[in-house]
Amino acid sequence: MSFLLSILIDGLIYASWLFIVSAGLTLIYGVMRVLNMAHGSFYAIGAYTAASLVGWYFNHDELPAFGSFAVMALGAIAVGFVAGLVTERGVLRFLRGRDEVVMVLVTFGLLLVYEDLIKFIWGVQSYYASQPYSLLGSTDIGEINFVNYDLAMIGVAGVVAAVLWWSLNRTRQGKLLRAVINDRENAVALGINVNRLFMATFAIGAGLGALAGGLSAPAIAVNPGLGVEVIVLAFAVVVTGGLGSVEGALIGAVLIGLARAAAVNLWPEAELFVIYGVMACVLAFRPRGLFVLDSARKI
Amino acid sequence: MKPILEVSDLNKSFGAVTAAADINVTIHENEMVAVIGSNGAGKTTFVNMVTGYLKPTSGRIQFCGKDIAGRAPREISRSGICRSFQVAQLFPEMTILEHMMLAFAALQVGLKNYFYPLHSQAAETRALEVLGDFGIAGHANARVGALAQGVRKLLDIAIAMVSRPQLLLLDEPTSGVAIEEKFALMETVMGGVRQTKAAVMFIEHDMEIVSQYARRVIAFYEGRIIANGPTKEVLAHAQVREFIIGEIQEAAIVASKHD
Amino acid sequence: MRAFDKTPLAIVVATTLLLVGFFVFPAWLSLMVVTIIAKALVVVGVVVLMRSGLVSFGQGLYYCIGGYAVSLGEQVLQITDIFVLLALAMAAGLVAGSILGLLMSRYREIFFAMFSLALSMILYGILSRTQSLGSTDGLNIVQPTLFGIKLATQQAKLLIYFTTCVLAALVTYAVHRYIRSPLGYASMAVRDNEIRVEYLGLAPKKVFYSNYVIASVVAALGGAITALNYGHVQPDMAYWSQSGEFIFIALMGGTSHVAAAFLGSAVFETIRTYALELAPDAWRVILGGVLIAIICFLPKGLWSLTQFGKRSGSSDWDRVVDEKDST
Amino acid sequence: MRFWDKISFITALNIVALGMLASPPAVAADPIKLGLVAFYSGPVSGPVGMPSRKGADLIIEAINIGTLPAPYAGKGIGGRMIEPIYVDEAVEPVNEFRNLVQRQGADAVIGYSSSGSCVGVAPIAEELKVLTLFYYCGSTRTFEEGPKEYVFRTMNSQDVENIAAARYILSIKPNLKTLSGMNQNYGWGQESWRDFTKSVQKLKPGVTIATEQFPKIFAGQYGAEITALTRANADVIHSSFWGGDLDAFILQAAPRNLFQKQTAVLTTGGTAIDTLTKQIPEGTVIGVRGNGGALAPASAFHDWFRAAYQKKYGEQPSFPAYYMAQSVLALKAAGDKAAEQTKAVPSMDAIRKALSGLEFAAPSGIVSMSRHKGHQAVTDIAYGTFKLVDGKPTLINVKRYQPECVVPPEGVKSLDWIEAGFPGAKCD
Repeated sequence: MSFLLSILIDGLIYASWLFIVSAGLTLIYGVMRVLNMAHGSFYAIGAYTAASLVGWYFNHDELPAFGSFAVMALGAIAVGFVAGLVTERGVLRFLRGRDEVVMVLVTFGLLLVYEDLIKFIWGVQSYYASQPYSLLGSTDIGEINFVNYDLAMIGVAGVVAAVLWWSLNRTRQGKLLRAVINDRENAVALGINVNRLFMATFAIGAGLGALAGGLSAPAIAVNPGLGVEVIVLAFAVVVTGGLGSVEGALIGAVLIGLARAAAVNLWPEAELFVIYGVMACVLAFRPRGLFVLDSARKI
Repeated sequence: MKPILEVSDLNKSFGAVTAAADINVTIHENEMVAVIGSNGAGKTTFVNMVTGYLKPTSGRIQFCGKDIAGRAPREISRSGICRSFQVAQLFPEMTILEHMMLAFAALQVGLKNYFYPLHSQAAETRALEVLGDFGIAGHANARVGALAQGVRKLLDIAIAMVSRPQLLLLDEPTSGVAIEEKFALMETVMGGVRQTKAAVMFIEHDMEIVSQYARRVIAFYEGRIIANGPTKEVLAHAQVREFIIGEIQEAAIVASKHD
Repeated sequence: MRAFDKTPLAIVVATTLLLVGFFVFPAWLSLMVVTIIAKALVVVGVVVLMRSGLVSFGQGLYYCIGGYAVSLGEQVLQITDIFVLLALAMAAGLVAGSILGLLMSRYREIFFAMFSLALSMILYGILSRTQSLGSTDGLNIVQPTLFGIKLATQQAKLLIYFTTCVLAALVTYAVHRYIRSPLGYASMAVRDNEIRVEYLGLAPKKVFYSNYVIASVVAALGGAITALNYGHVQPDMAYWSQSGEFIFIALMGGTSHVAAAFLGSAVFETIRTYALELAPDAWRVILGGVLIAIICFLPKGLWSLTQFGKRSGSSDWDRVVDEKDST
Repeated sequence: MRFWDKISFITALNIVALGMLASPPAVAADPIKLGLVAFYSGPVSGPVGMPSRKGADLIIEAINIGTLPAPYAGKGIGGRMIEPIYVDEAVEPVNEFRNLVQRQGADAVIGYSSSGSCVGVAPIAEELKVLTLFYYCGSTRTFEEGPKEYVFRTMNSQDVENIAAARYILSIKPNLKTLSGMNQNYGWGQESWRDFTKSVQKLKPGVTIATEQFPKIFAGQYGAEITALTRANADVIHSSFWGGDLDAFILQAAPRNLFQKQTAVLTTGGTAIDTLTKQIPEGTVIGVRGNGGALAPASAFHDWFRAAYQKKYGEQPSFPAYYMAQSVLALKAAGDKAAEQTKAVPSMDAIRKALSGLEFAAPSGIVSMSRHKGHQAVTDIAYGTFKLVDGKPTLINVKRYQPECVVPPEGVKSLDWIEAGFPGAKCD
């Protein structure tokens, strides 16, 4: 019993992280039809920002330790937001309407460029932001000890999901966004200012990616190449869930998170390919993922 | 006249929405039939079912004595029912000639030949011949991306004629074409089609074209057939006048104001 | 009135020049030529798929299969003959492609891309986990023989070089013919309008399937040549970034002609190796920048540069030919 | 061709040098173009690539201006200056090795952190007949697959580290019963775990394996693995994690008290003890892949190295810097020896021959190229136990395993040697 419970908790912790990483990715795809590989870069930028800020924060003893969470998260979001804005205005704006796969390649190019820019700014040495990780202590669940920071990640993912759901369903801007996600031609015909919407979506998506990086920074050594490792995982999640669907990303993250946790505990050899195995299985039965956006083509 | 297409008790629903109900239609050899009805009345759904794009929920479709309901469009095309589309369905990066040659090649060798070139003198001659029938041979080497709507429509129909079908279904052949060009276009189409003696069923909104070209009219309303008979009778039918012609004219007036 | 197809002549001339080149080139250049051609062969497959609207983010799967087929052919089956090894690799690609093609031909667009990525990552995972296949360190490959004759190093290099050039010429010509066959046109047609193809009486799935299998076989051949050329195979050949590189090259070159793959591969390899040499700390910026610039300013790839001169100031007749060339 | 030119050139110099008799070899000698290949980008660059590059730069500079401490003397390598060429290992190392040698004209190459690179590069180095020194990669395959003429490795191979780790853990925990493993799922991780477990089980039959975790390299998130390790509750957890992955593992394990309950053996833990001092619990076994870094024995050379490194870069050298320095020094030692023997500016071939079987001094002690026909280095292997002394990270209970104890005899494959029960091993 406690065995299954710990798999469930591990799975959910991993899923929370996956969801926060992929929420922005799927949002951007839904609205702009850009499968953004540079999302990995935003993740890395978020992690570096958070690590730098936490380092700075804990050098000032007079500041309350708990404030580091806010500094870390908000700083990451803000920097990610700006990076997203610059990327959209500086490059993607000029390539609107190009083939989806071409856009994957463009953002792959951006990923390469960002990789070196990050190296240029932060160098290649490791950054640590470990203080916030142990700040919340740990809890025994069953016979296993879990870090409260990790458990809190489940809550954060829930909040991100709720905020996204609320803004998409209950706000005017969100409804416009949904209109674009569901029927692009019509939305354009209705006179929605696509330009502004795209800009905002991309910046928010990038901010979410950076938030994910920022939140994971305390538990890792922030190193070059962080973004590249993360992006394919996020792809697997959003493709499994159904591209462009936030609900899909949530379900996909949970599915993959649980599958990985189960594999680690029951069949460690499979860890290396279980994620892609889940994705392949889902696609084999539902060729467009779990939550499908498009309807059949009209003739 | 021998019946070639017999549709009986055909139904189609999308979830809770019924798109076609109890459709019974027979088309005979060499016939000219028009299908009328306002937008969303089920005309295109009907054509889509006959040509295999949609699978009927229930009912039978027999063509030349064979049941074809639910078959793949390519099988139905090969068995002798071809169609054109409301919006011409073409390949923007290919030339008109290549469209025709591909259609011929599809008919003859299918996908078997990997290394035999598409372009050949013989294929070209044949293609130009059909294009000539539809009056668009002059554009043979133009890519369709650059062509006017009328030419695209004609090409769309010409492709359908390559296999010399027994039954040709035209989905709004004159839509998207300027009013003053509609008759000329229809003339060309019918001129081309007549060469083959195929039966033609066409969906049309312009009643003048309907009365000029159709010998029989089938009227759709909310997924059902409300009238089916000789052109004059159907066009004079009270319900048809109220539900279909009236609506279409209103829509036309609204549309012209918008323009 | 039909235009004379210049491609076969161009292939013969280019191949002859390359063959002669071996005796003139410095050793590193000859090896680079083989590298370029091996990758270009995989890219030819990517281009064939792209022409039908499918972009494979997992072509590394077959590249890797081809490479490991050579290595295992040597170690397990004790085959050393170069032609048997290459045939073995192509057969492996054919078998794998024919089986997976049944599944993959159901997928389109980004889903095809992601599914192919998943498959190649699964192979990567399996190989990385298998210590008997060298795990991530991979396997080494000894020099191939020719009809049972052992060769000196230099002779073996010559053999690999010549075989590569000649095979590439044959593949290029075959794919060039294929692209102009009805099936080749049907491939372009399914990309633009699958429904219409269906109504022409063709099965789009079969079109996708045959493209997929062709792409698998040439990718396996490319992998086999790479294996012989480097003398080493690693699971990295199936890693997603390797597949990404192939698409990168395909987009760089363009998809309008088979030869574009070779142009793209040559430019890519040159930029990368010199960027690495001249700016070891900034080669990613250079590569990424070049990619974005090409996509922005040359949407049809580098190949469109070769078309400029012809188009301007040529006669109508030429123009028709040109258009045909680039369809 | 170039090669013969060089020989005749050197012969000419030789005559000149003989004319000058006892004076050191001519200063105007041909420089050595030295390829230095390591990860300068990507996840490996921070923990391994950069310290390596710094270590190389420091030593090369000292060689070229002649400021190396005793036993080294003189400028250059037997009079030949070093011209470094840096190449990033992150891109197709096998292919770029050829370019480095054939196009950029490197006379010798030092480098390669990844075993995959080494396995692939070795046959090409042999083919191109270029002196190639592997400075960091660990796989035993390179030399076990066949003798090499041009390829050397200047640090210990992975097997030796893990045999020593097994001996160390049994010496401090003689009642060990169960083992868990946490290793990256690639060659290095798999082989480390295999050699370690087999060694422990040979030395103490009956030890069982509780769980073996193999997360993907650079995965970064190890929550589920830590849960599985916690549940398995073995006496000892072995991990060959390195760099960022090791840091992440320690960071995530620390609040869950994993290493308090089970003793961890971190075979490359030496890089983490200064940065993650608070997270590593006392009692954790730390290795440094040999005897560099934190476990380097005290010596004048060592003091010089640390001071010079600190002065140049403002930080202490981590062990990859030691092993890179070791590799460059191997070249220096061999070159000086060749120059001394022939009284001439040494050719690359002479350097290569001098290197085989050579014993030379490095900041971490004496290195002897005594294994695999003089091509594989052998040094002491040190392990220690982590302890905070006055708040400073310290390694106590340090044991240095002599080569006779942990290195397989010549001609015996390490796995065979382990499985045979270490015949001929001489331990104190």
